[in-house]
Amino acid sequence: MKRALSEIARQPATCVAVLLIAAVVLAAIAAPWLAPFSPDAQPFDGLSLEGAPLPPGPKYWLGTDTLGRDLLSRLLYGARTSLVIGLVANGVAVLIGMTLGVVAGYVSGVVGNALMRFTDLMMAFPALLLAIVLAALLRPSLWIVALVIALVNWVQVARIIYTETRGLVERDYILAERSLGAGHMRILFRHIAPHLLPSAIVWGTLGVATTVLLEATLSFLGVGVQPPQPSWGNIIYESQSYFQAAPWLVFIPGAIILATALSFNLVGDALRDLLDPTQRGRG
Amino acid sequence: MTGPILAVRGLSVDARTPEGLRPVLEDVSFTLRSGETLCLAGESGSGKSLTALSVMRLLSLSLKPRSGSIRLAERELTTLSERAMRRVRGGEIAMIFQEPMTSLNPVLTVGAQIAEAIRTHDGADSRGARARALAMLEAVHITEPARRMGQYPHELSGGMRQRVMIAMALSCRPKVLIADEPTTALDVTVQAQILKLMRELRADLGAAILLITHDMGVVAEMADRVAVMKSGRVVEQGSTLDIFERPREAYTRQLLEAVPRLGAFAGTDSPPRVTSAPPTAPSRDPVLFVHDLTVTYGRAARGFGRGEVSAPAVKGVSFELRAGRTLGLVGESGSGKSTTGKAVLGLIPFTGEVVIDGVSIAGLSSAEMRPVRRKAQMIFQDPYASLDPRMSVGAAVAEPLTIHGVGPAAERRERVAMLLKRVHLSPDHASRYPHEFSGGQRQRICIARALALEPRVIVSDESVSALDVSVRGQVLELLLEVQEEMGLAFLVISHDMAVIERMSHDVAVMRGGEFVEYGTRRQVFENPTQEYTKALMRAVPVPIPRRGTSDLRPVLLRT
Amino acid sequence: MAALLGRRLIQAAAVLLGVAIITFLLLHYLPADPAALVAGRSANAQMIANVRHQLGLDLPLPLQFWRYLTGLVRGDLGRSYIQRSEVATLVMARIPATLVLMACGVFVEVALGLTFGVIAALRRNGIVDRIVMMFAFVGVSSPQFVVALLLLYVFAAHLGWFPMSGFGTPAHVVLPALTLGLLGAGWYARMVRSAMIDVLNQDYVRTARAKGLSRTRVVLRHALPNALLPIVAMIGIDIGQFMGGVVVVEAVYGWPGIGQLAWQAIQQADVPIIMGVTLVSSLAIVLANLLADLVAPLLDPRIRVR
Amino acid sequence: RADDRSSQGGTIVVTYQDDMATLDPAIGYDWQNWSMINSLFSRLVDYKFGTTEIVPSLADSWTISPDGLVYTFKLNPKAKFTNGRKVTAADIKYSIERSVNPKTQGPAGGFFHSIVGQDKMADGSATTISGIEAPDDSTLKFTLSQPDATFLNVLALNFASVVPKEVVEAEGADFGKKPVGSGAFKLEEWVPGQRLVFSRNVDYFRDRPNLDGFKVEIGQEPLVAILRLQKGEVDIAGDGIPPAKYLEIKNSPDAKDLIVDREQFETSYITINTTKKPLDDVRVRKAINMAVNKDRIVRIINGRATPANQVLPPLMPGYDKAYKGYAFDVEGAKKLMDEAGLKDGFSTTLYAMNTDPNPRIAQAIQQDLAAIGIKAEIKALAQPEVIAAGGNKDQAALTWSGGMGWIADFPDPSDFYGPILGCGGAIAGGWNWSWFCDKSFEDRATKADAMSKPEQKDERYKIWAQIFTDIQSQQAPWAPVFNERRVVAKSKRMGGSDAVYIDPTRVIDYEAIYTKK
Ligand SMILES: Nc1ncnc2c1ncn2[C@@H]1O[C@H](COP(=O)(O)OP(=O)(O)OP(=O)(O)O)[C@@H](O)[C@H]1O
Ligand SMILES: Nc1ncnc2c1ncn2[C@@H]1O[C@H](COP(=O)(O)OP(=O)(O)OP(=O)(O)O)[C@@H](O)[C@H]1O
Ligand SMILES: [Mg+2]
Ligand SMILES: [Mg+2]
Repeated sequence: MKRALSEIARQPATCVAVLLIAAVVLAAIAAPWLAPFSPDAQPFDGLSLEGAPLPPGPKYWLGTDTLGRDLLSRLLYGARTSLVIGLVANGVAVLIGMTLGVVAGYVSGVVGNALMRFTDLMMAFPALLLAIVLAALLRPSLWIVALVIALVNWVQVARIIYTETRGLVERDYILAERSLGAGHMRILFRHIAPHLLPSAIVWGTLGVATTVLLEATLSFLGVGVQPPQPSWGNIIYESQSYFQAAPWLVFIPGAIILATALSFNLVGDALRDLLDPTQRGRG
Repeated sequence: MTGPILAVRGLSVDARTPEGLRPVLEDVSFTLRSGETLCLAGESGSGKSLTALSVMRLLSLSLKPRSGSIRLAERELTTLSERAMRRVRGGEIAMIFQEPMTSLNPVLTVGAQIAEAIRTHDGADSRGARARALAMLEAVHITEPARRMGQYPHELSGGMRQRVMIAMALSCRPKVLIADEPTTALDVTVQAQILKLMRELRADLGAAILLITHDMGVVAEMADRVAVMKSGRVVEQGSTLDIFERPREAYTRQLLEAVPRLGAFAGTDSPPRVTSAPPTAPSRDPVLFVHDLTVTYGRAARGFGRGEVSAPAVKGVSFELRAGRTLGLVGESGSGKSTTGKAVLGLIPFTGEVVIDGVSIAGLSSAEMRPVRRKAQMIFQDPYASLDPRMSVGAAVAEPLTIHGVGPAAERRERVAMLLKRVHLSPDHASRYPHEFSGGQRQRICIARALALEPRVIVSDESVSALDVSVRGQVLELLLEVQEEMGLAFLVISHDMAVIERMSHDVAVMRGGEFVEYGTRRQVFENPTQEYTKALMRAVPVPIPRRGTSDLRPVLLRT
Repeated sequence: MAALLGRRLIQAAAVLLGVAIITFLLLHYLPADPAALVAGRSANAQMIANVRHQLGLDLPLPLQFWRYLTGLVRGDLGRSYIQRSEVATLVMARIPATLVLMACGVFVEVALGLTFGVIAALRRNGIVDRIVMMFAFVGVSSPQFVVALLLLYVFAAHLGWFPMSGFGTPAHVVLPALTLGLLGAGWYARMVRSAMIDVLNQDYVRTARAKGLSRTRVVLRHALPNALLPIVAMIGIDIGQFMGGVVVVEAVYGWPGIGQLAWQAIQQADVPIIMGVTLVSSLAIVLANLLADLVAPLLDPRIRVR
Repeated sequence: RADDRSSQGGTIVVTYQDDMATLDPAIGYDWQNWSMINSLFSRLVDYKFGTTEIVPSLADSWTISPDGLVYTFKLNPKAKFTNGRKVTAADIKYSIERSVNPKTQGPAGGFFHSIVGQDKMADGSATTISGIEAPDDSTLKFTLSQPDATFLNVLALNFASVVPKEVVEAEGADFGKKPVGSGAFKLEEWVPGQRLVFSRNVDYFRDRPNLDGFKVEIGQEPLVAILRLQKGEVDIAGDGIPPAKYLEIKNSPDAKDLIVDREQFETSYITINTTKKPLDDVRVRKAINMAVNKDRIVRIINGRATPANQVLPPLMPGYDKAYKGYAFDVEGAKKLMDEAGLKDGFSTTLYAMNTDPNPRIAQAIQQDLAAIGIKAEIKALAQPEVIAAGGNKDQAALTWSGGMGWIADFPDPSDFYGPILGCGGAIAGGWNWSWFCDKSFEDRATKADAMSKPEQKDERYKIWAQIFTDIQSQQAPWAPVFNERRVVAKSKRMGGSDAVYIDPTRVIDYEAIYTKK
């Protein structure tokens, strides 16, 4: 642990990233206290007389959206939704992908094959459709959208992990483990899974931004968070066509999503190096 | 003779490490005359390869030359422009690498790779280049050269690949040929051929050879002069005869002693004892009994259910092994040694009968296998590959205990400490990771792991061939030691006759998946019945300098 | 080889059937009543019932599916509820455009991905590497709609280098392909980079350099082909991920492809079209993967079936 | 304006986002194809451009029997289909029957309900409509089951367009893709997903249209369409100006040349499901009416509408100027909620279409309702799903009609009653999403429609006005929010009065618009 901290301390970029993530998490938790306005309040003076959103100013620091709501407050509250999506949903997706990929790669033969075919099917399957139907059948909620995203995003990961696993199982030390009488579970989780961590981290962090944006598409189709509940994704989505008339509505949330995702990416890389003992004392 | 073709003076190289620059080469100097062979000898990690790479200016970025001069004829290479240097590489100085398996590009045909070299340097057109490539393949006595041109590396045997490497290296008639352990990865028989080939070619082309090896046998066979390296320095330099007959440095002597001499133990039935432990009374019933073992790969669905049924890798092998005794399994690469080893431990599907300590393991479920596994363990060829790089050494050694739920964590920790001591490592190494150890140490770790469960049988697959001579001796000692103290039965797999001779009571010679000869060590070594066995023994390089260049031994078996 | 191909084809068919079944079920639960939509605003119960019968929506579900399948075999995808013309023709009319777009998109993606991936790998951990990876990341994480509009404003509306929308001339495809490619390029750059770093540490690269080859030749002829192996498999997977992007890009640039058709059909609950588009895109994805599997051996002699 | 002189000829470019549904007059029933179908085909009677005044078209003249039950038309002999054949009375009979025929799967059937025998045709028990007779090629006679003041309007609908039987039978279901009519234009080319090209019908029997033709480009994102329009690549952006671009255009110097902004027969409203607790309580419905802050909603859509206080739009005959509806009065609303015993409110759902600006408006409404303790969960879905929800008695409680707002098929108040407030529409899959069905009003409605004599016109309108006013003031099944004005963006070179770009009945008068000299 101490090592971890010192390692991170050595890379300023990573420090910044960690701080930024901390800030975002804090914002999500403390939104009610930090937000200058209620995220849903549509004050009459939130729009110009013509009904145009207000640019950043003394009263509304980051400006208002097309309903005259305070952008800052919405971003603060939106962090809650988007963190759940970007971390939980995305995380679950990676988890499913890894598990299936690893198993499919480890148990060659019928089972592995079947699993890969299933992956193919999921890959060929129109996810949006599933989303729409779910939207209509279930009461839309953050967790539904998380579910859908997880269902959609694991496929690629599974594919990648699968190929990697196939490479690993040929390795000598796996054979050594078997000669020691290690069970499959042990080999899978103690000796193969750890080696997949790097790719898992890479895909996980790359997924943060994409899922946050995907969530917006889904909300538009009626799945998941419904208005007025804010999420970074749908803040952009709602007003993406305004990017000329009201650039702040697109570029501020965009920048925040990007920054957050980038931070996770940086931390992820740092983490990867930390968790990899073979990196120790290497240049 | 004229002045030296290659002269290295005061070459020093630093390695960039997180802790800063660490010298890896210190003031290395030597000269090389055309037509002569200089051997760089020395243990692993002594800086041999780095020296070679420095000459080629191919050091990886993490390495930084500090000082020194490298002159090729009149030209100073260290200050040469990259373009000019490119003309030198392959054109005037060519290099052969240690690993023929990985040194050729898997997606290009052999022909293309050789022709490429020719075109870059002699600006020949593609047809001309291919013609000369073919000629080179003929020159290195490869079978069916025309066909090889169109083949890919993976379709060739190790020996062939090394021949291709040589053909490629010599294709532009370089003035200097640097060969970095050209034969270490090869069988004795193949090694003999490659060495012969190099001698011939040197004679034909009059190229100077800088040969890197840690095998004094090879040195004796090839070198005119020798430079002995140790931890980045040349400690001794001189004519081969002087080095062998009047070594000045203790280190040099140590190297020479470490070299196993075939026939050193002639006239004894069992390997000389290394401990004072009372000899275990040879029990009647075998710890390992194998009858009519046959293994065929490719049955089980591999990859996407692909996998053509191949010819059996092991056919009808039978033998038995009693406590405290060792069976040596020798044979050329691909003869089925490892397969046999894996099969008797039930690591791969097989047919026939295998009985370990009274239990027949044929068709046991992995659950039923567990108890048996405690009795039989394996030590692999490549210690690094057979250790999980992400697992601390302590955990690795404790692994078998954990798997078989032996004792509480605390007790295990003690066992691990004890085991590490047992293999002459210090217990506080437990928290380190494999990549932080030397080859020899890694192999010790593997041995400790194998011993953890106090097995009755140990299969050791090429356990020492990856180590260099000095270390090799120690590991062998260790194995014998534990055998005598614990009354273990060993199945020792090696293609190195010397190792087999040193270790075993009985010897089986394998070829094409079958035992061609099987008997006590004495029988097999002192009057081999099979021509093949004789060939194997003859092929072992003898660490006695050869005078003149005429070839004493007939070279057998073309690859 | 043939055997392998045969098996994969069968698997592909199975996958498609699976997709068909699931999609059909989902669409059945789509909370919109086609009959009512078709019958229009001023219809009475009687008329709606008539239409429902006409459309065969009053049959039991399995029978409906069976009908659909049998139609499918005859290459008949049914008729659109809204457009009233044959789905097959509608979809076919759209396929070329989308194929062009995708081909160009993949090209951009791979071209950019390779170039920058290789550059990053050669300069690894250097400033160039950092910057390239940074941009790769931005590419991956930007909302495509905005990217599309930005490109359109800058290069079409203001600079007028390219037409703003439509289809036909090469000039038309540039911006859409670019938009579509930029996103994926990020992924590729990343993967190519790591693959390249791997390969560059291989012995045979050292051998190539020892031969005295120029750096570019070493990279292009020896390193790259080996680094490509894992990428090819990715391209197969990618087509699936593309679909989403295609919808957005086609909408913004008025590109007459499947994506627009699909999106509109979804917005109008035009079940037969959704069905058809789904099947076609699934087919595309399956074929793409199949192709990847078949191309891999060409690139890598080691996995050629002998 | 000086330069605004009609120049004969010229072709223009029109853009839409969605693909053209169909050009079959018996089926086509949406914003996009309505005006094109209208220009491809001709009907017995038509409207004077930009007005609601009925004028002869295929019919040179007609007579109405005193009892208002028999209409007899004399056809224009010059009328020809674009395939060269003369238009006969039989064609018209066939065409209307086709519209009613269930096999056509068209939306039109209901409009012809007053013709004798329509019902039999509609339920498939008859193959012809007995109430339509063509004694000779140039005479057509309709017999009605009861007097119908709007009958001529019905005959002016696209659904009454004349189609050539032989072509229809040849093309079958693809007639909508290869239409043949007798209108001002004919379809030259249709590239699915890309464009439709229309050209002037050279032997059109009425005076030739100004344009030589027009090209409809589809799949055009509205934002981009506007950009292209500004660059002069596009002449009419059919989808109007997206909210994101509206203010920019409106405040640009050449706005007056680019924007046509005109009232239409439209009302956007919130339907309140009168069968769902607690909305079955009229006090709650009134409270909702009072709670909605219409001014703010209008501001949200940049003032592109005028707050509405009643069902009928101001243009519509029968609009009750005296009636002021429910004023915005949160306190009053709260009081009503108290009386209804809902002091601490209730929660419900509000359905809305998912295209901008409707989700935003829905959120504004949501906020307003919250102010009186009604917690409305928003379901923003695609149009078909909203329609399905609304047309399902126990699903949608509140529905925001925006984007699907009711636009009259013809300028008569009755059109705002039948399908959306009458019992006829209160069926599964129907459009009466308030599920408001009140016998007394039904009777008053039928009575009103029976007054078909021209001289009864004004009286009839008065009665209708009373009906709607009473519905709102007594039952309040709707919360009317605003009457949206239609905004069309056209290039500077386009000429013609605003009325022909936003025609009350045709949307765009392709026959009347022209390019300036
Ligand atoms: N790229 C590198 N970065 C840092 N140190 C290195 C690097 N390559 C080699 N070394 C160190 O330099 C020393 C000499 O390495 P070298 O490969 O020359 O040994 P060698 O004599 O060739 O051994 P072997 O017989 O195993 O090939 C070793 O201690 C090694 O750890
Ligand atoms: N996993 C495998 N799948 C298919 N064939 C294999 C496999 N492993 C080995 N073989 C084949 O079985 C034969 C025996 O291989 P084996 O590894 O036992 O030889 P070996 O004597 O151990 O050689 P070496 O001395 O190089 O280790 C060889 O022809 C080899 O190609
Ligand atoms: Mg070396
Ligand atoms: Mg072996």
